[in-house]
Amino acid sequence: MDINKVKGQWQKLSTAIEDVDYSASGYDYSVSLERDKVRDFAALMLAEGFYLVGLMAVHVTPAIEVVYQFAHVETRCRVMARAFVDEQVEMPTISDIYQGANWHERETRDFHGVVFVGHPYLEPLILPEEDVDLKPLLKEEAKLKDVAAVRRQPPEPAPEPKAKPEPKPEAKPEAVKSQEQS
Amino acid sequence: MSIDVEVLEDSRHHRYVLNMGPQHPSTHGVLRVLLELEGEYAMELLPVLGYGHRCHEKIAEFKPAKSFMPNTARMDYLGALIYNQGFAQLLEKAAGIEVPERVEYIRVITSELNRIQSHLLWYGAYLLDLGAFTPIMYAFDDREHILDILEDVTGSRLTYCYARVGGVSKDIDDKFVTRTRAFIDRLRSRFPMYEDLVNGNIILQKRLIDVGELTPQICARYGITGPLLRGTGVAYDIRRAEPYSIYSKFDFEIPTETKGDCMASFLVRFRELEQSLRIIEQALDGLPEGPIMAAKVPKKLKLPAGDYNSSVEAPRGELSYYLVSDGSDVPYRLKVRTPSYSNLSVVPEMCRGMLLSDVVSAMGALDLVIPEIDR
Amino acid sequence: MEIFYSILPDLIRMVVCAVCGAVIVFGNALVMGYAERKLAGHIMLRPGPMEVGFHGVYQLIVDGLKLMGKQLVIPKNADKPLFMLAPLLAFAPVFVPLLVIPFSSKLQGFDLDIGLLVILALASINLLAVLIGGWSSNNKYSLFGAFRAVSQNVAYEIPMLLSLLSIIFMTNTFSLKGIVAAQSPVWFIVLQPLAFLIYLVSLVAETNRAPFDLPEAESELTAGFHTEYSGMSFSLFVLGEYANMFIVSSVATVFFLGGSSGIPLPYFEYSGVIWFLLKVYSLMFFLVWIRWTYPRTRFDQLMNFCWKYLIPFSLVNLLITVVMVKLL
Amino acid sequence: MKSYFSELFTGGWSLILGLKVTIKALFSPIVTYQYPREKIDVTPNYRGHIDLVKDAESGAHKCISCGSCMRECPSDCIVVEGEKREGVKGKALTIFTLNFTKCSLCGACVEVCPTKALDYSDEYELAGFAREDFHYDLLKRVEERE
Repeated sequence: MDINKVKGQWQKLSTAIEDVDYSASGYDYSVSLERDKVRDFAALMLAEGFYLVGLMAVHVTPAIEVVYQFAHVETRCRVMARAFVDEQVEMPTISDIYQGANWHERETRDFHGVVFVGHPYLEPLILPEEDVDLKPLLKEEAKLKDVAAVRRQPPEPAPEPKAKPEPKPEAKPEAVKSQEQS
Repeated sequence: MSIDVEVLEDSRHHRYVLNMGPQHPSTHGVLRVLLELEGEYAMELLPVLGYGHRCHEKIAEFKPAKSFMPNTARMDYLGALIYNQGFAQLLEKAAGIEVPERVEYIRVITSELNRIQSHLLWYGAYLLDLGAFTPIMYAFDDREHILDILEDVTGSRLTYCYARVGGVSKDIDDKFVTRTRAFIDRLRSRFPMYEDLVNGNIILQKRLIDVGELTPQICARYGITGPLLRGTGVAYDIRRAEPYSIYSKFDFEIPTETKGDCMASFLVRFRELEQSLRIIEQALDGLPEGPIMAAKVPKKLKLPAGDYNSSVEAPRGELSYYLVSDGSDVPYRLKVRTPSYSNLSVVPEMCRGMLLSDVVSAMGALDLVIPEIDR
Repeated sequence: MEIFYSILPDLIRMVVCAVCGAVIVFGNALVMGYAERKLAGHIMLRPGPMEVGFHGVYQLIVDGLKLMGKQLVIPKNADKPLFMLAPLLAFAPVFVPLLVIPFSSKLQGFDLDIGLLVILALASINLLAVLIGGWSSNNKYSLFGAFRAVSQNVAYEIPMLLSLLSIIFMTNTFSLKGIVAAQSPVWFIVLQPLAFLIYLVSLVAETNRAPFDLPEAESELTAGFHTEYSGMSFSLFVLGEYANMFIVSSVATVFFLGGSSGIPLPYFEYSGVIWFLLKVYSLMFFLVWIRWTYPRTRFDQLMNFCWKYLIPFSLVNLLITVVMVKLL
Repeated sequence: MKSYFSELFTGGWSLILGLKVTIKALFSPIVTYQYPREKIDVTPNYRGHIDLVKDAESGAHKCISCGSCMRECPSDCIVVEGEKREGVKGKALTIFTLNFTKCSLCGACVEVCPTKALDYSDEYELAGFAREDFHYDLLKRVEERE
């Protein structure tokens, strides 16, 4: 598994790849994906021998961001693949590729309400049946932040006191973020 | 060896559903498994979770990051010090705090003692599932020594809150060192007894060999890590793959087996006891003097915006904290990836077609701690 | 009236035997229950019962009273008559074999010449009680326990009979007194060591104990067939199990360890009884010792061990015995 | 055929080894404490519920009712109130209650206290019939203590 070949394949699938300093953030690569590229990305990662560490959703303004974490067994390589949910809060499932994702997706639906299309048994896993639309981990309006607010600020010496970023509706959130980052 | 009884299409009508749990002697905690049995063969299994859910991740979004430390110990009470260490490292990585050398040594020693204590409890409880009542008493006899040693320095016996951001709450003294060395010799002298009484026993071997076989491919698809993955021959241990803290300084092997069945993960955990003892010995020899708290730890710990991940080797597998911070001292989102969660998700595929007593021994081999699954 | 006088000695003998049987059953249950908890404790490096009386001597009496005081809980849609019948069936047939066992040369209830058949016939009634108990308590786990008990006891009945049969061939009498007498020069354990081993293993399986305690496997079936029983019915099951253990190990003593033969103690005329009880309780100690050492076997391994190992060995042993008896 | 017998003998030998271990254990001494009869000596570093420390020379508690422990506690178990009294510098403590049912013994209050007025007690035999048994009034406790 040599990393450059894999990164080449990522290039075709993803919109932005960012090499991250492991000692500062704890993972190596941050890959931003289109929503419909998630399944091919998962298939590619399984073929390369990565295992699925976890799947987590973060509630930010434009849309809920689902983060897939992969890691490799032989060489140290931790990858965070990020994808935004569409307007109907849906996401294609990868539970037929990574069966481990089955439970992660059910739990994310419990807590964030992200419906995973194509999931074989999308029943509540952790919460009881009657709390299906409780969605506890969604933020209230006051605390909701924009996706830029939770991104690593480029390390300029003194980050100016950040005015409260009013949530500007972005048409294509990843496109804007990727130019500014890469 | 999952017995592949060829299931006729219309045979589903003479199956019946058996409810194992949430109060059941061999599910370690409130786990309920719905079994669809045909005779004694479990054809379908459906673990039902959530009985022990306390929404730790929601609590993390209301309090300052560093006051979440006691919650980490309540997630996996058997590896509490390792969970504390993982969370402390996460905040130190986020805030960029350098930890003095002595603290790293203390954390490694207490974590390895915690790992041994967790393996000993698993050892006793697993044999209780298999019907042997005596070994749990011998294992608990050894485990009590560790609890006394750790109680002396941390103040509690199970749910520790010992690590602080940038250090530990109390220093270890010579009494701790001498008692730990005495414990190491005592446990080493007990290994032959365990070999005779349990590991060599033909009844136990028959119960464990060829039961619940896993392969590296299944482990990759389900995200299984820890002794189960090492039982299938993959020497993947976060202490060696992504050396955090000062594990790169110690030489210890990663015990692995090849078959990946219950006996494999059983022997891997048993040999890990010896490796942890070696780590503790080397750490005690190299214990430096020095402060036990980092120099400047801000009272209001502001975590710079961004997301951080900290992975640690818990007794059951890989534990990862994923923190998304928006610059304030309250985490925006904290996700805890616990090993038993993924290890348990393989049960429906692994235990299909098994006998009921094999389902019990296969699930015992997963070394489950239910509170860390439900979080 | 003469009829009455003529059968009076037998009548008295029957009453005395019945009383002695009850004393043995309850006494053995108290002694064995206490011994098992004390031994289990010390094996596990803990002292066992210490609270009631010196070293917990009265523990079992207090337990008995507690169990008697407990409410008899009958599950809602359990099969009530059968549910109540099962404990009686487990406890009652245990008295009859005690009449036949020769505690010493002179101390025996009735010296029937079909002694062994009486014991074996009544030993299988205990199996019936387990089945009825498991079925009638309308609980999936106890149903499991009942079915396991049936196939286990039936399977292990065969090697048990075959190993005893090889002894019967040597003594060609079923009466236990005759068998004890036939062992005067040398015990049968010396002549038939293999039969003794087979019998020992099947006696452990017959009483559902130790590595073969699948019918009441705590960790899988939450106590198997007597899950729903509480109070006195549960204690009847336990009494039946201990008494059954006593009978089966006394049969082993009679057949293999020379019954009550041993160096006659100087001034005690009934020294045979002491030797007999010594041997029986040493066998029982062995049963308790096994129980706290081994894990539980899996059900199909249990069956494989019986059909593939015990039965072939006992058949071969029987063959050799027959040939040897023919030659000598 | 050979494995048929070899498995029997190796298995039999492993069983006998197991018996040897348990018989040795049968005659080795007991390691357990008879708890209600024998008391276990708890280490002084044991973390029981928090208690106000009695100052050696002045004989009173050292709390200046600044309330930093109340703010620091993650589960809001501590209630501290003080009032201005003339002739007393700073605020005099009037109420100091601890709701031990919610306390997770994290030790944040003990570490944050500026005057080191709080410390862990070593009570571990806590049994009560009502939740209120664990609402401790530390001020009263420190005065009652001799």
